[in-house]
Amino acid sequence: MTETADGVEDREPIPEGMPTGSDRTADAGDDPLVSVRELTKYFYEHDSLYDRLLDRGPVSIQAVDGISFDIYEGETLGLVGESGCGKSTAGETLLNLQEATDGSVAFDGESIDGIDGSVPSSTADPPVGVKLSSVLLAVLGVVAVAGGGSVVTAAAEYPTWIVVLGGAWLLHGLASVGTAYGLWTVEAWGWRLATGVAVLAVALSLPTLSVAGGPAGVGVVAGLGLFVYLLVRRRVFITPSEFRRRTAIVFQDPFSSLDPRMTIGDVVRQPLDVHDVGTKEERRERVRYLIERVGLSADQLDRYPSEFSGGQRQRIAIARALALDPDFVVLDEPTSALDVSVQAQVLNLLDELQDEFGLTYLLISHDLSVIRHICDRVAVMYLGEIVELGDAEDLFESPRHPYTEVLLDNVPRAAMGERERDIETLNVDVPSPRDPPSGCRFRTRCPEVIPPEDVGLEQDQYRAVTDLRQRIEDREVSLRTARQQAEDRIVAQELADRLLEVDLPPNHRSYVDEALEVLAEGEYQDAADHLRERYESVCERYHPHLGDEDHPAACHLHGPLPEEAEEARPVVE
Amino acid sequence: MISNRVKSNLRQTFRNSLLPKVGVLLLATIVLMAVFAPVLATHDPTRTGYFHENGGPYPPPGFDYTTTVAQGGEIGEVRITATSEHLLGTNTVGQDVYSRFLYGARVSLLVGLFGVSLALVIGVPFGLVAGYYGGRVDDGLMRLADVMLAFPSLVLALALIGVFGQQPIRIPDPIVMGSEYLDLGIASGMPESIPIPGSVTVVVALVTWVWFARVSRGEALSLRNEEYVKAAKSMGEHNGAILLKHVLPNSVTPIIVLATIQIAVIILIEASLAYLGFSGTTLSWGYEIERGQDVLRTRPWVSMLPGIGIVLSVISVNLLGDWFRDALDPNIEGSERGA
Amino acid sequence: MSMGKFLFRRTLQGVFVIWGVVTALFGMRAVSPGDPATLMLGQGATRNLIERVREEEGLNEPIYVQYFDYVTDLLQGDLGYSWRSEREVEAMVIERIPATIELAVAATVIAILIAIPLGVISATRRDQPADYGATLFSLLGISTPNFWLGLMLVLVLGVWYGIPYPSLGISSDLSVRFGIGFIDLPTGRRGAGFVEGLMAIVRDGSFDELLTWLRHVTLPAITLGTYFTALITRLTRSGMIDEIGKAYVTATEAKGLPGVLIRYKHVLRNTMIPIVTVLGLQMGTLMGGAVITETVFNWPGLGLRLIDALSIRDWPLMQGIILFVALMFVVINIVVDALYTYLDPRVSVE
Amino acid sequence: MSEEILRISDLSARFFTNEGQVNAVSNLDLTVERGEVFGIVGESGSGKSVTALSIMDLIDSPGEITDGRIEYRNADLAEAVADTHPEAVDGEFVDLLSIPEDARKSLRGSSFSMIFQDPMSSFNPSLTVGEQIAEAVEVQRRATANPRSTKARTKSVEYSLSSLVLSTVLPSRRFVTEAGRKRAVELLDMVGIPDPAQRTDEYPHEYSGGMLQRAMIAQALAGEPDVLIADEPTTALDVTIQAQVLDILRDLQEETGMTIVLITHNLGVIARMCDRVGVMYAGEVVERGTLGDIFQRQVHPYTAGLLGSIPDIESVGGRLEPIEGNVPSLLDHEMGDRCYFADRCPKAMEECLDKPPDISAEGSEDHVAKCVLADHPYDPARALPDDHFEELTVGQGTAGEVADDD
Repeated sequence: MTETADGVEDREPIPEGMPTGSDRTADAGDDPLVSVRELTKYFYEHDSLYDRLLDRGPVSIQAVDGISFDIYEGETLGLVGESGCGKSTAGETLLNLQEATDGSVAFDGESIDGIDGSVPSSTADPPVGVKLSSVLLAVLGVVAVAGGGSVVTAAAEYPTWIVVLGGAWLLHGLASVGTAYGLWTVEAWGWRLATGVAVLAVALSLPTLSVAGGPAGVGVVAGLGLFVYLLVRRRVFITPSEFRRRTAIVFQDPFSSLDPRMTIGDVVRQPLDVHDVGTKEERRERVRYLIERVGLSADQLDRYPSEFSGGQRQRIAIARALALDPDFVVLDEPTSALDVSVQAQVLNLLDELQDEFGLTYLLISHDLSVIRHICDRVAVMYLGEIVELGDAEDLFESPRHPYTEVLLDNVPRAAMGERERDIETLNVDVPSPRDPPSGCRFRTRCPEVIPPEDVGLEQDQYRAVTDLRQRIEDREVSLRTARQQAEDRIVAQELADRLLEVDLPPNHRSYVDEALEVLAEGEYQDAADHLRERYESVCERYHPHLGDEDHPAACHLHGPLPEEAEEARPVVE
Repeated sequence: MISNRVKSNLRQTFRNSLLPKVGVLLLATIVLMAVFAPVLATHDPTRTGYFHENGGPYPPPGFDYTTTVAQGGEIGEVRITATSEHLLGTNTVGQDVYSRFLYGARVSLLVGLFGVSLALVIGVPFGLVAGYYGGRVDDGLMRLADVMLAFPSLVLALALIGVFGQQPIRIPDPIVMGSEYLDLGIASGMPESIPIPGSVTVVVALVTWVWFARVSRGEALSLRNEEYVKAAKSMGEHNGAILLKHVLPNSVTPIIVLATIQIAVIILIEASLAYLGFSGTTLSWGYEIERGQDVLRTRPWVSMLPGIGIVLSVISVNLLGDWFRDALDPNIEGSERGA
Repeated sequence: MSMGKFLFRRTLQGVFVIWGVVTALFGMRAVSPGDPATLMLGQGATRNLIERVREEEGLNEPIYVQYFDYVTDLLQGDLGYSWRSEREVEAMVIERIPATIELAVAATVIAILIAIPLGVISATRRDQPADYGATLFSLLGISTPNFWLGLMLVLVLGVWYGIPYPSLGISSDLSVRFGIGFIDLPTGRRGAGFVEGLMAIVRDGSFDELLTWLRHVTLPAITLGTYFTALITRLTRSGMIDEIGKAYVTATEAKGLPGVLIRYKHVLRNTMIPIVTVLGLQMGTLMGGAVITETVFNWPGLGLRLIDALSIRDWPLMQGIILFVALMFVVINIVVDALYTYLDPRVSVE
Repeated sequence: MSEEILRISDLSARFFTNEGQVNAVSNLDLTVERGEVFGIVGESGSGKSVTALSIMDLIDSPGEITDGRIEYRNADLAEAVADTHPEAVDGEFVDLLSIPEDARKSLRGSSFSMIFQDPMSSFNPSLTVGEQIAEAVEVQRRATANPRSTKARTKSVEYSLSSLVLSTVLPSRRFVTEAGRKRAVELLDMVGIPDPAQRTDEYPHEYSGGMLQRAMIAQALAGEPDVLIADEPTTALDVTIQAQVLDILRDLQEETGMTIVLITHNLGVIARMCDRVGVMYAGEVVERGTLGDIFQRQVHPYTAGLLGSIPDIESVGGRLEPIEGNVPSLLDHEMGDRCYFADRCPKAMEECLDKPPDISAEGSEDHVAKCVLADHPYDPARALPDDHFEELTVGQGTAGEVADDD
């Protein structure tokens, strides 16, 4: 945020010591507003009843695989990556719009996992822990009712209350079991109800302790136990409602993010209605204010979304997100569906609103220019993992991960001289998240794979051999075609002609040929093993981790190599 | 519930093509006919014995026939001609065909309407919940649907009739004087209540609900991934409220289209059941066709007229369904617009 | 996944469906009014006899024992005995299968032969007279109840225009059922004569029998097939119109490919993919239609037998027939799915 | 190098929709030179795709080319149609809109070919990629297999229904021959698809988006076209894949010397690929010139606005300078008789309201702009008041969608 632009005057003065605004994180001791740890989201395929009968394990799609990052108050964190890298899933899981498979998210220091009301998805079995705890909950419910029942006999003043509440409690326990087994979902009221019941059970049992003795004691203990248990299990000290109030999201598609059957006034008012904020008049005022603030006319409140253009709809979506005056907003590709001129308007608007409302943003985008334009810090995602995380300035000026480098390099610049700029392109496609590569996930495309020591091949030759092995491993080589094409020549020879696109030094060539001969026999596994023996890279064996330094990159070229490979660390040209 | 855009599409399609106009006109006629059957009818449709003095039923114009009679010990041939008293003749038991035609429309339409309503009430909530929540509820629904589909609907209907029996429900007729609950008293001399095949209505709903469940499930399944549903989540709206506020209103369009088409299907099933003698009421076009079948060669009109009634009412409903689909299906609109 | 595994999976799925059907049928019988023993023995039976039969048939057992017995019997291929004729249900079902299949196949063949060309013509000459004609035809086709259609065909062709149709002369106004079909057919043959017709050709080169069969089958097949012809015409038309609007068709035009290839090799092929599925699902309707058509024409198939069984509440026979029909439906749909994977490469056998 | 191959003048295309007449393209003028990459850039609804489809003669009902000439330099064609349609011929140029439809269609594949935005939906999902490319090869093989008669040059390839039916039993009657398949493999190899011999038997869904886009390029090259029209070829692709595809297009263009008309909304892609550029707005080319003319010496405020809207990846930006307002309505009755950009233009003056401005040269003859500023400098005194268009802009939001060409 250097002062290069004209429009600075309507912005907050830039605080001292913040030349780029990007090192707010440097305020040591500042607790993050949002803290994500090992967040994981898998989707499951082949998860129907029949699949289970046929005993085929569900296939997992590892959309998000253990990402961790912090977002500090007032900053904008960018999450950038290509389509299918899991960035949008990460954003939705973070807001608990999809159930996380694993990991935790803390908002303002308080854990938010387990909030009811996430969009249910047909996942595999719930974790054993959830199952157990729900059974436990149900048992506790029974015990509490039994306790409550004896209280009834002892102190006849409260019979109806206790029986009704005990019954409700029991129902809730059953409901939780149902939820755990995916039969239905409990709304947030379930949690509230159960907590209320626990408190009431204790309150009702206590006075009768002297009268009923043992049974009432069971009631008190069970009630207290349940209450503690609920708190522990949920770890929710921030209520779901408060969390929803303090967070918001803006989606990519302005045509699907507004219900076509609601007027835009209703759309913007909806969050206020849900949380029952203010009087009718106050709500109307708030809606008018918001609509005008995002640059539309309050006269248009009665119109339907279809009467607006993409950019205008995105403004409405932004107004809706701001209705409850949230602290944290996830912006999921907010400008990707817009034309450039409109994109610029929306970006400016977001920028102004951030200062005005004191917002913290998580900006998810595939567009590196947009990311650079408004983000303070940036996380780069590849195949469900964060591969690099750093200050925007640092990351764009001196990327450390080869993927980030390629990504930055490949963006065409709208400037003269772009035709002459040399670009390094990747020639391999993104692997499937169903079966991500071992070790470093980028290794199948990486231009800087670390070859085994002393292999003596150029990077492109090494690349060719690795690609060849990859295809053999994936069974992507059709021997039938090769046999047809070979006609009277040797099949292995034909395979080499077809599959090897660079010349190899003789000793390597003969080694590869050996493997191809094995392949020609139809022994895929053996051929792949043969090649792996000599050409396996450290990138393939060990998964690189994101360090915890200032600007970490998950790459073996940087972070410390796994110990076993330490001595084998080669020099890369 | 219906958005302006949908309305304008409906208008546009109606204006631009002939078939919807024909359908609406036809359906309006049939509905009016059914509603005002007691007014329009010339005879009590249940009264039998309107025979020619020589014993045969009256033919409608153009269907005069000769029959043999014993007259004073002699056997002679008598020609029986149409009479203005019975515009469309009488049937084999001597009931007025025209009056029964009008009342038949009532039965067909009422069974269609009630049957579809019942199927909607069963199918839509089930489908929406299954599609929205997914998981085991959904799995269960789909398996149930598989089983339901393995029964041919007519065969299932027949089997269910075996279970429920053939219970007609008598509905008081407000048009007729002396009717029990609401007496508009426009007509007199007609039955004060009409029997509609009650178990058939339940059975057709049980046979067709699964289609509503399937369609609304599909809608809910796709709508739950719509961003406005996610947005509602993100502001803390509960699932139940989302189902009512967002999912249901936005699935209405395809459900309406399906309901219209299913009315046509139900009218046909009802006619078939009545034809096979399983409906429990004789006041039905299908039953009338069966009745005329045995005398098809000599008294063809008995079967012909009710058949025409069925065809016209089913066509009109189908035309309406086509109109809705053409107007409301976004795919079709998209392909017209593509540049 | 290989084709074998796919078929295994689908068969397993089918077994579950059939189990569901069996359970549903059992449940219906259990809740249906009327004492089975009484139904079995007729009104005149003594209390003692009824009680003995109840005991023998296990009707006094608790419901879950009855269910278990029923399913066990079915698993052993025992469909039980007809309550009325006391013949084995299995035999009663099997002897009626060929005739129904002959009728259904004939109807399907007629439907496909007429409907697809009609649908293509209708879609490619949109808003021209041919299209209007086809639209009107298909609208009438899906709106006409087939029993009435059958009667009207007989009336118009046979009675008014005097086109000779088997057995028209035999029936009289007073016959209980308007017998048009098989009163003049010799008894003791399988099906309605198609196999015999073929055999006669092989045996002594005579086409007479096959022609006789053809004369018998024509009207019933048209009656049963009209709805399908209309349905497929509509599906083909709207499917083609949808498909023509897709981007790949524009891309194919941009290649300069001749129109015939675009229309048939590309568009029609892709149109057929969803139609095949619909046809599989509509097999149920075909079976339902067959019940009616067989009743109208006295066609000696399963449908006629089902109606007979229903009218005298012969549950074992009814269950046997419905079970067979469900089985047919499941098998046909497995075949359709296999066909689907062949037609649409996107749907791998997974 | 500066031989013109395509001359489009005064082209107008209209769509007759339920809402009214949409002027998707209005009085469009541009020329494309042989061997260059000509870029057309614009936002959605600016008419750039309709322009491409017009050249290919792929505009379907309810759209129609209502006016103008599309002249294509092809001596053979000119000679072939000179007798029957003399009015269409101008030297070596032939006006494509005045020759019979069949002749126009015969140019598809061999003279013009096209690649589309979304490769997944532009291939038939139920035929193998190889088969579909071989079809394109076959069309050209059959066209050139005939003796070079007049007829052969102006008639599209014939293939009758009976041949199609026969081909189901007689492999020799199939449209696609073995030679065609072989060529398809070569083409796939040319665009850098690894192991093309095997890939040719795979179906589109087995390809990734980037691969399929390359396959589409291969298909477009089957007829060795003079002009390749690429309609948003990389919009549906990720950055890394986009770089691959652009690379291939560039290499192929250098190798074969074909002409490319590249349509995109991405100015980065334009900068990377193009020699000359036309900027489209509301169905018109508002400015065209060399890359330098557009990026450095632009005259039209829209061009400047477009450039100012892009966040820069090279430096941390402050505020962007977007064009205010929304994409205008292209409905005929809402367009008015003025410069269509005036309502969003920061430099709108009174004369902008008179009538749509003429195209006028600026600097070189090649650099032209449809703007009064090309002739007069900006005069703040005659500037329109800020709220001049206020009442007009409210509620015209859907306009852009009506003729959405993406």
